[in-house]
Amino acid sequence: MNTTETDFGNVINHLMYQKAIIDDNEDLQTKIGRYVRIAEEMQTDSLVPSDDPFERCVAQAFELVVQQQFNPWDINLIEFSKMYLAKVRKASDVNLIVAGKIVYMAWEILRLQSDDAVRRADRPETCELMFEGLDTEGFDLFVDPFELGGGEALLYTKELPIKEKIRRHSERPVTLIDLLDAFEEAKEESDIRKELAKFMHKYRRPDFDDKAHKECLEDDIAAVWERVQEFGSGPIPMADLCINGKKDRITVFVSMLFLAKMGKVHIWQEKPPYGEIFLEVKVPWDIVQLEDAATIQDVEIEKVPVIK
Amino acid sequence: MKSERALEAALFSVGKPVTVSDLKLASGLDARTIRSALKNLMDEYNSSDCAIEIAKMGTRYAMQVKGEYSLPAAKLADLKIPKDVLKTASLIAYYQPVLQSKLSDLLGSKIYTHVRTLEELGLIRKKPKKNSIELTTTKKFIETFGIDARSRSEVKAWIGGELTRKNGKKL
Amino acid sequence: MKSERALEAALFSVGKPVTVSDLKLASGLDARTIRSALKNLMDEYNSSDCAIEIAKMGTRYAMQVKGEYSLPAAKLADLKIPKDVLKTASLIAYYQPVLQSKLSDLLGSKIYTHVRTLEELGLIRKKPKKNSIELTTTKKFIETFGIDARSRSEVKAWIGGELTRKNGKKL
Repeated sequence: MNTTETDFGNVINHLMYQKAIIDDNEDLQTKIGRYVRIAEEMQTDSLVPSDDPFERCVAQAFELVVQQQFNPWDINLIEFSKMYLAKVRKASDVNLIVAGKIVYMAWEILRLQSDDAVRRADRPETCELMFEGLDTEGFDLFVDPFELGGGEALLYTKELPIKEKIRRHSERPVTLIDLLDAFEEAKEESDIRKELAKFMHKYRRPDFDDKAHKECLEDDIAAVWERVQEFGSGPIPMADLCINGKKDRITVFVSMLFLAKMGKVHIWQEKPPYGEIFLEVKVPWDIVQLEDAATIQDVEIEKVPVIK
Repeated sequence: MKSERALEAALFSVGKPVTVSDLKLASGLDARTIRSALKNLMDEYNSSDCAIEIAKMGTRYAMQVKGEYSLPAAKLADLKIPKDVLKTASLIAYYQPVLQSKLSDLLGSKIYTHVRTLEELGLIRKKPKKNSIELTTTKKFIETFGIDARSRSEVKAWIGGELTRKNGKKL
Repeated sequence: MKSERALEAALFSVGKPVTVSDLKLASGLDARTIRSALKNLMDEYNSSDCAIEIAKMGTRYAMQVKGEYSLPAAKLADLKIPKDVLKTASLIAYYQPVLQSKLSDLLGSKIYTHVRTLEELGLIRKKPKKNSIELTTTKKFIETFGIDARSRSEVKAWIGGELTRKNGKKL
């Protein structure tokens, strides 16, 4: 067993142990069961190609959130950054690509956390909606008893224990030295941004003009076009074109978009955003040629009549 | 120049609460001299009948108007926190960490606006918890209200102490 | 409360020179009492060895640091223009005329808020150009920073020169 497998093994063993000690809670059992399955699947497919056990563990924990929609607040980013910084300080050699990916994932989690916080902060509107038209004065039927203790006095007192202290509001005028100092800081900051932009450009993800990718895409389009032809004329639900799994659904969907752009098919959706997606061959049936699929016409996407 | 006077000038000019290190930078004096001079200054100001005091809040010091003279000063000063928001702030300080939903049970839905104001002023911090948001006070809370505390639990204890003192009994 | 103390608190908190009418509004005292109390306060402060004085300038009164103590204090006060905004201002001065979009490449999207602030302060001017906005400094910029220049190009050259002088090398 290699290092990676051992790491994932540790995570899985830990989850199995947790599962074993909470045997009286069905919900938790199911939840942990799901964690185990995901961890097993991830064993073969991690976003961060690192040999370092620590980095792989961190990446795996992050993936649970970023890819599997686990609660982002289950990750303590402060602890992570402390551990990671400590590791980087000790390390003689840091793989910047791996570090960059991990930082990116941490950023993604931070964003999910803030989205979550914003979502939860919406509560007052929900409350107000619930009680709309009702006189809520003294209406405490749904309120949990709250141990007020000594703080109850705060509710009724006119003289609060805290007062905004009055201090002088002081600001000093800016000088030329401040301006020059600021320029030097700004220059440093913009130099760092430039370096970062270069780095991002160098290690950016392969774009869609990539040759290998294009060939692969052309094969996909051709395969999907073949499936379309088997259906003959008339509207075809996208679901019927898919053979198996999520990956195939994506392949079919992307190919359909290209076929629409080529002007070969119409695509439309019955009830956006979740309704069934349909496709219908647009060109006369007798002149449909497979080789056309590889030639993408130079038509603006807005002008292609994709919605029937 | 006596070191007390240099620090007096610094505290007056800066307005906001500052640490011994800040004062070191401004005055060029060493930390030991600063600490001892600050003690003398605090004794001098706080025992006199003048309207200004030097307060210590955790590790920071500030020159400010004595509580009993805040009324004439308040009209000219740029105060930011309305009275009812202050009530919400004191409840957060006393019960922290406290769920926003609990606070709403106590004071009604107006607290959501108060919480937003307090957060914008940097006085409290929000953290998602269960299906609500947990609220705690910040370092700026300590400074704004001139509380001699270094941590959230010290703030909590301080408010408790003030309540006991005011009500003349243990709460 | 003695009227001197109320005025002391008011003068301290307002932080700028104020008239007797301002003080009347703040304290609720009549003008005669205020004038007499101010005289007492000035005597008290100005004759003591403390670092603060109460000065009369025309019809206005202000509490301020005595001349001999003003040096160490200034360093700690907040800048009238926040540091971040100042950074943007310095880049505009150095690269002017500069496109807003180019500036955003250099420092990120935060510059849009800074540009708005600087325009409100009258320190820079905006002019539509291509698909962006061209930014240049104003006469007020020259005055604010006491730059020895009469035109934008002189400002640019002057900043370049100062930076070279400051760092002993060409940037």
